[in-house]
Amino acid sequence: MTPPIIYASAGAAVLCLGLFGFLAARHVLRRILALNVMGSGVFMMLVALAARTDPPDPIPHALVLTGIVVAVCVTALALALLTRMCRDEGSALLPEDRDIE
Amino acid sequence: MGPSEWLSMVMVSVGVFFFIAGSVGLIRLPDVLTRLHALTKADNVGLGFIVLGLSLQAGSLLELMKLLLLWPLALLASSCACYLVAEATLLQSRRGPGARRHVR
Amino acid sequence: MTEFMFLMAAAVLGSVALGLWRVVRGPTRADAMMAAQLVGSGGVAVLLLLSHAMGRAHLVDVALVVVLLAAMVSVAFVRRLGPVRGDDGTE
Amino acid sequence: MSGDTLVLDLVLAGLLVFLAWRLLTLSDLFKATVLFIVFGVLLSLAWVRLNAPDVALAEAAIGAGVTGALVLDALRRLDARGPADEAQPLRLNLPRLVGALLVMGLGAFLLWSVLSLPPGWRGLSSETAAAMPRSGVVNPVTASLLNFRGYDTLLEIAVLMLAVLGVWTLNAEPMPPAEPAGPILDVLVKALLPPMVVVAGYLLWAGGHAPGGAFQGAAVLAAGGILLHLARPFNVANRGVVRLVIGFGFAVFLLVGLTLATLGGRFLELPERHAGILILMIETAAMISIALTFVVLFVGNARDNAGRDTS
Repeated sequence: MTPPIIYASAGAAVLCLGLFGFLAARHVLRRILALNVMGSGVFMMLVALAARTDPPDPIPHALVLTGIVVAVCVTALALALLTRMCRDEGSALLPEDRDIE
Repeated sequence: MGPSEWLSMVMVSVGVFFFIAGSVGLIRLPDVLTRLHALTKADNVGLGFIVLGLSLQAGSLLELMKLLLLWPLALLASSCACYLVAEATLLQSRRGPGARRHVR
Repeated sequence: MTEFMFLMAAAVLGSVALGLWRVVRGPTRADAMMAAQLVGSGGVAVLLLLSHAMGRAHLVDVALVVVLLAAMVSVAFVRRLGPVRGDDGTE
Repeated sequence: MSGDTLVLDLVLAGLLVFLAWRLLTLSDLFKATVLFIVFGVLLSLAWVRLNAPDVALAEAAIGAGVTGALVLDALRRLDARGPADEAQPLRLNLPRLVGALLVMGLGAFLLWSVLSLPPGWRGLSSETAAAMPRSGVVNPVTASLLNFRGYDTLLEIAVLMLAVLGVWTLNAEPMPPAEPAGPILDVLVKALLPPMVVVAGYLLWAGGHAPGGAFQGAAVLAAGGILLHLARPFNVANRGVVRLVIGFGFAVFLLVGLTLATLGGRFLELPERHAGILILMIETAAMISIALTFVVLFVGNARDNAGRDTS
């Protein structure tokens, strides 16, 4: 048990939780949160595996930095889409989820 | 270990004690305002002790300056945030428990 | 000394985890708003302790950023999810 | 590695997994959002433990700060149209059970692949270390972002511009009514804005030799803008000046690349002698653009203070 292994395993768990939440949740805001959580899991695995050498491999760090910035762009756009859908259709669920109870 | 190291260890322990006290207060106290009070006061004092303890060990002048800048900033931010949350709570309760918050 | 600082950092992290119980439990939204303060000051304390324990002075920069951003998020909580002023005619 | 440090790592990793689970299963979306922000701050502690301070800075500023403010803002807009929560968010039925089993299989596969990696694998660290003297900076992450992987960063800034275009086009966010800021909030804004600007500038300058850089600085600067907007709502309309500033960073980056290409080099291949100053130039322009981009993503395209529909 070393820190990289601990965080990489936690990252795999977080990735899976996020993926399941993204597939299973109905409220679109929760899906957006789940997508972010899933991304964080991927980042955790990347950075944890880069930390096995000392000094750590900087390339995954740069990749994750790019990923964080792209994730916030995606989140902002998705939230704007969600708010617009909610304004036009009065529901925060996707059309195919609305009639299922 | 020299006396300054002992002193900073003692200070850091006191700081951590305040953090734990703050969390216990957050769990045990009965209403929002008292919990807010416990959290803000205890965490600020705890952070202050930790900053003091670590500034005894600071390696450079720049690091020391950053550490001593950090605590007033944290104090200001968290006391203002505490006031704002308390104000929001009071506004909410004045409107009565059954009043629905609505956004125009 | 190093080990002591790691243990203290773990203790602060544990107290933050304790406080999170209240955030999840509620009952009011104000309880959850305190999370930004809790994790702000707790996170800063852990970062400072780690900065000393891991021997990396630049972690103090991360702590500074956390302080500033936690303040911004606290304000966002109150301004976006607190009660709207003037609704009851008292303001 | 002694046992004491392992305690911290185990607590932190466990807390992260717990938060991810709770924020997806709590019925109240408001609490889920709170836990999401907490998750971001604790994740930046994990980056610190993994020796990735650049990522920690970005996570604290962008992942927890800016994203958190964005989600809180969206939550308020949804709240106006009925309760934003679900009774039982992830109740298991047959399709979800199948999904859960598949995801668990994926998790087991990932875990197996992590544990079976050869221990001596060094990734690209030796190649990066060999190329560092020619990069113009000392911080390998900055060198990688602005020099070795210039294409990626150029397109990343383009993605930021596209997101702004999308938010403007959707025009989804009529501005909420301007609530008067109390005196305490005014004091807080006045006291916090100067340190935010100073810290942003410091991070930009430090990026060459220590953790920091354009993206982290921009996020802190944007946090200042968002704070100001929260206290006294202002308007960043879709006007010429705003578009110009948002495109500025991309334009400077592209111009540097094209100039180098016409002078006989290759596109975005920074010459060794001028790499340091070119990187600082690109980063300064990018920081200004990215900061305004984040503020615009938060403010949206509201032209009208009364909260009326502007479309």
